[in-house]
Amino acid sequence: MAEQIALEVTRFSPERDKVPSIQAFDVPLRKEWVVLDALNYVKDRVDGSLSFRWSCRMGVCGSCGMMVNGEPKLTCATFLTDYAPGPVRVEPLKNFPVMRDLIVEITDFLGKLSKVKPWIIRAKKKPLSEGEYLQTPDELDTYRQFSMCINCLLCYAACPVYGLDPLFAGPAALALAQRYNMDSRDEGKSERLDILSQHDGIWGCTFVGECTEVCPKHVDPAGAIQQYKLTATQEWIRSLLMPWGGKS
Amino acid sequence: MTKRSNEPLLWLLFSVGGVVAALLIPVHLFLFGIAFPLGWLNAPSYDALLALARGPAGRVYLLVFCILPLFHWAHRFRYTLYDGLQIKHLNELVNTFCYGGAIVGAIVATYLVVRIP
Amino acid sequence: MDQISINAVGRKELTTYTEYPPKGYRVRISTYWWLGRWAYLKFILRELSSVLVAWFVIETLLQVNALIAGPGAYQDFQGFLRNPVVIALNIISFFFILFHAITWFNLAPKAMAIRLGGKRVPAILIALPNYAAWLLASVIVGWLVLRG
Amino acid sequence: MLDISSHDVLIVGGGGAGLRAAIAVAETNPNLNIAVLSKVYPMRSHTVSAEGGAAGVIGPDDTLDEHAYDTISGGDWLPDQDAVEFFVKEAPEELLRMEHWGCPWNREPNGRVAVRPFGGMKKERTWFAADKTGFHMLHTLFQTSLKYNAVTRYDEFYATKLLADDGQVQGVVAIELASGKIQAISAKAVILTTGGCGRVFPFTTNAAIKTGDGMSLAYRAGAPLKDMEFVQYHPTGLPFTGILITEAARAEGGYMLNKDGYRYLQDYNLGKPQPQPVLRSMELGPRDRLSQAFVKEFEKGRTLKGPYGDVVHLDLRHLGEKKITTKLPFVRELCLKYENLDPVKELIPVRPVVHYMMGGVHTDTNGATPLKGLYAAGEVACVSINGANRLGSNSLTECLVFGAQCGRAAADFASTQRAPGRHLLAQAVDEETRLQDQFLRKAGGRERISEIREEMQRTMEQSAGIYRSRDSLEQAAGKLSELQERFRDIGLDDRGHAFNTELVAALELGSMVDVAESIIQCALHRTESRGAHQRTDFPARDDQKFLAHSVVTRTAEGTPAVNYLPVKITRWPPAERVYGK
Ligand SMILES: Cc1cc2nc3c(=O)[nH]c(=O)nc-3n(C[C@H](O)[C@H](O)[C@H](O)COP(=O)(O)OP(=O)(O)OC[C@H]3O[C@@H](n4cnc5c(N)ncnc54)[C@H](O)[C@@H]3O)c2cc1C
Ligand code: SF4
Ligand code: F3S
Ligand code: FES
Repeated sequence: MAEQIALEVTRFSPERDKVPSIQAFDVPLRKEWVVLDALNYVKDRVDGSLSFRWSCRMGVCGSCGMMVNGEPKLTCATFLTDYAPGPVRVEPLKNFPVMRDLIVEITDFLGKLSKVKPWIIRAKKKPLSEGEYLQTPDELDTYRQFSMCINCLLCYAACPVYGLDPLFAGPAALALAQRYNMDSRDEGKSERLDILSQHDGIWGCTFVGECTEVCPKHVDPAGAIQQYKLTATQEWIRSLLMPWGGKS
Repeated sequence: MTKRSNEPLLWLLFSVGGVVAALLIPVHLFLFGIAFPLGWLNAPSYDALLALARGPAGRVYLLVFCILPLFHWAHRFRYTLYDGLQIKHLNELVNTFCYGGAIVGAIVATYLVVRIP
Repeated sequence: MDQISINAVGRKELTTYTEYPPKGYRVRISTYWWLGRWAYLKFILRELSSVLVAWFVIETLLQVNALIAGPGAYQDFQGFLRNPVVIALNIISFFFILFHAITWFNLAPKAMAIRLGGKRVPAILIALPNYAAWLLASVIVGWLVLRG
Repeated sequence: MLDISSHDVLIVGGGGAGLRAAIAVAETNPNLNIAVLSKVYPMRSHTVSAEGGAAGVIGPDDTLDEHAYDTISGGDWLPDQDAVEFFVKEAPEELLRMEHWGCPWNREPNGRVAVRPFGGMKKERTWFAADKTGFHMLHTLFQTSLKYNAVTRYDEFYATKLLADDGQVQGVVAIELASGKIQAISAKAVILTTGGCGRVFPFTTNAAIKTGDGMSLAYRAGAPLKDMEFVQYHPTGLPFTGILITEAARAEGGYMLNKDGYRYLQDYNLGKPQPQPVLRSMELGPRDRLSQAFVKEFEKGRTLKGPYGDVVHLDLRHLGEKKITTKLPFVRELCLKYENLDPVKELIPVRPVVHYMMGGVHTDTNGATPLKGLYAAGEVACVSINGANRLGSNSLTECLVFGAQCGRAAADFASTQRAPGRHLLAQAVDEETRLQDQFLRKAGGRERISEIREEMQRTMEQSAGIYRSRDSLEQAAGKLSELQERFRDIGLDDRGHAFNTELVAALELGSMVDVAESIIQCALHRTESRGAHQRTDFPARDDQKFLAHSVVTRTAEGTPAVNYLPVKITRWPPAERVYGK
């Protein structure tokens, strides 16, 4: 028999349970296995009722985020051997309501995402016949990092402010807002600012910084939000100095 | 402006206060709070200190040194109370305490600085 | 974990669905959440440094007050500062404020995405001038105070 | 109680094709009420994994005709040439539209969009966003779609059946995964954009959700599937995980080496090795040829043994760290993460893995299927522009071009139709009963999902892989009907409603077995070799008999029946495929 490792997973069924519980399984410990492989092993061979989300298995679809030994992780990019000799505890992402086993409810995030208007806003659209908006590699570089977000929500699981106040827009949504703000093709900065400079927007963030630490795609939402605060403050000063409509 | 709230002002004061606190408090605290009382270094005389404080530059310096870090404290402490104690629902109370405290501190500081002979 | 056995599931139960949005289970955040992770604890300590900032401002204001009241009062105040409790408090404050200063200077580059020649200026190049300014400010203050 | 909700246009699938279609419907007729239904949140769709890029003519020295010719010859003259002409004409405009919506395409220093070379393409015409093109396209589309209020989303809903009335498709039955509730969703027009079915095979670059659901939905509703025997193997997947090392790695100048460090492709009629990449030559030959060369090398004993089967090497070392980190950062990230090696210094072990389905639901150039009210676009559909072998970077563009086109067509169609009645509810009730009887309420059930799935995958790999023969295919056909039988005896551990992912897995397995059968049947009937379909017993191309699309329909007994449709030729008469010249 190959080496084994104990996998402890959260079980919860809204139809049956009042509170989640932990169930342990022994799974083979293979060098090339990620935590997701172990979960699939359980689902395929031991207990088909274990529920979790996954799809791409290459760290890009963003669906397999869970807490692994208390840290928010993409389970398809987290190797089992890093936790040997075990046990490895896999729990649903923190700060979200648990819907079933390892699955959490994330519609809250989707609502917030729409609210920050993550699309190009322009006063006047360029007709297709006039070709592309020119954008130099440097201009692309200013926002590219923030465009790498896969919406895996690990940052929400790491942000205590979101845990304490679910109204807070949260790291990824704010980083994506900033992604469009910094895009040279966009003219919607001030429209977004009106939404995001409310209390639940950028000002809710107290710069805990853990969002950036756990982000698997190096998006740096903490940086994005602080930069956003700086911009918002500059805009505010501008509107003080030019009260008759210095909105840019 | 009403719609955009006064958060930018508070954040600005917080940030500038944070910079002042980071740049200046360590040396002050080390000298006046530790080194002089422990006798590691010779404390300046009363007259020398008064001479430093009474000039216009000294007065402005003292105002900046005291007022901005108080607003830095107010902002940070407000959020620490919100999050650490989970009392965001008491936000009016917390805000009054924190920013009110900073304003009172600022008034006291101004009063004192003006009164330096 | 016990599974619902196949035969135990009646037809009736099967047609009652969970409502939508289904009631997820929300874990309440503990009051001591900031003890749960080293990074959170560091964060809270960083935030609490502000209390010691406020304390030192008050101490300074008291000193100014003593200065106004005259040499006698000033001497009394020096005595107060020599109180071991006050010294201990100041030493603790000193470390907290150092912590504040270091985190502040290190994090500043994050909020400032300065670009030069099309490239983002590396964080270290923004942090370094901060440290230089810190050193300079400390030297000037030290020189002014110790001169006399 | 069962519910019915109705819309004007219902799009099943929230990937590149589905989201593009949704926006097209909204822009064609802003009064229409649109629904997008997807079994995963749209931004999780498999389009997110596409790396290399999307093809569209942009360079001054490039022409639409050249793109058409590359596509047609790449597809071994099986593509319909009218469709290809339409495709290449629309491609640049669609890609430009993505630019206007904010897609972060890589740029030239002067600010214009940059393009890179790609396998089988004679000119540089592949638009790219680093090596995360699909990711950026999908998120751009998704985020842009958020601004249309006319779009209602059904996220995490699994479609189990098409609702049809008198041969006209009028909606779907779907399970709301969160609650397990079964719903009828009716619409005047339905667009299928459910993607491909790589998971029918054991080693694939495809995500777990690519199980051919849409093909099976259409097939079961009576729509024909087309060219199902053409399954693309990508020559460079990582062993074990099947993770794709994008073709862009070769386009930037990577070498394919056998165990002796020899650039073996020169032995397979793909040109002579040059230090720099040469378009349509060697490593930049088409995928079918490269994957076949691997098998030949294996037979000659010139591949390397690895713990997960034989491999060859992809060599990027000579490109240097700078080029690798700027042009191929994701490749480096994946290698470091999953193979624990750094392509800057080490060779990457690769093997061919199943990647793409050229076949799919039969449609015309408007994306319309023979069933009234049913449209299809993206990988689930077969228009066909890909013929016997798709060229890399054509498929993302295909999702845009035909997603948009079929969105417009469906919008126009829906505008002329009346809302379907509530009588469809009866069909939904039947479907609910079926799901209950077959899975949730059934006593017993001895078969495990994973066992049947693994047997099916093994069968497909062995008999319908890169090379096929009558014997292997007939064996597979027998095995698959046995598996269909055993599938009926499946037992679930999970009888709950909330997020029953096991039920989903069972339904997906049902789709996959359907698709597998149609692949085997089409492969069995095509007694020639063309593109990705290579018969060891019929090694030559046979234009006399098989310059035709296979069309497979489901008979009344539930078995597949194969027929043929002629290929549409406009300006490029069939010729030999020549590479490396
Ligand atoms: C690793 C990889 C790299 C690739 N790289 C490139 C490349 O560089 N260039 C290129 O041109 N092409 C590339 N391709 C191919 C291309 O990515 C795909 O063909 C294309 O993205 C398919 O898009 P789609 O919209 O048709 O389907 P998908 O993006 O797969 O979306 C399918 C949608 O249908 C939904 N769905 C499926 N079944 C159901 C159901 N039963 N009920 C409800 N919803 C359902 C899913 O939830 C999903 O939203 C690549 C493919 C892979 C695997
Ligand atoms: S910012 Fe990072 S951690 Fe947060 S959702 Fe995006 S990718 Fe995930
Ligand atoms: S962790 Fe939270 S508080 Fe701000 S810096 Fe990140 S969003
Ligand atoms: S499965 Fe897609 S990110 Fe992990």
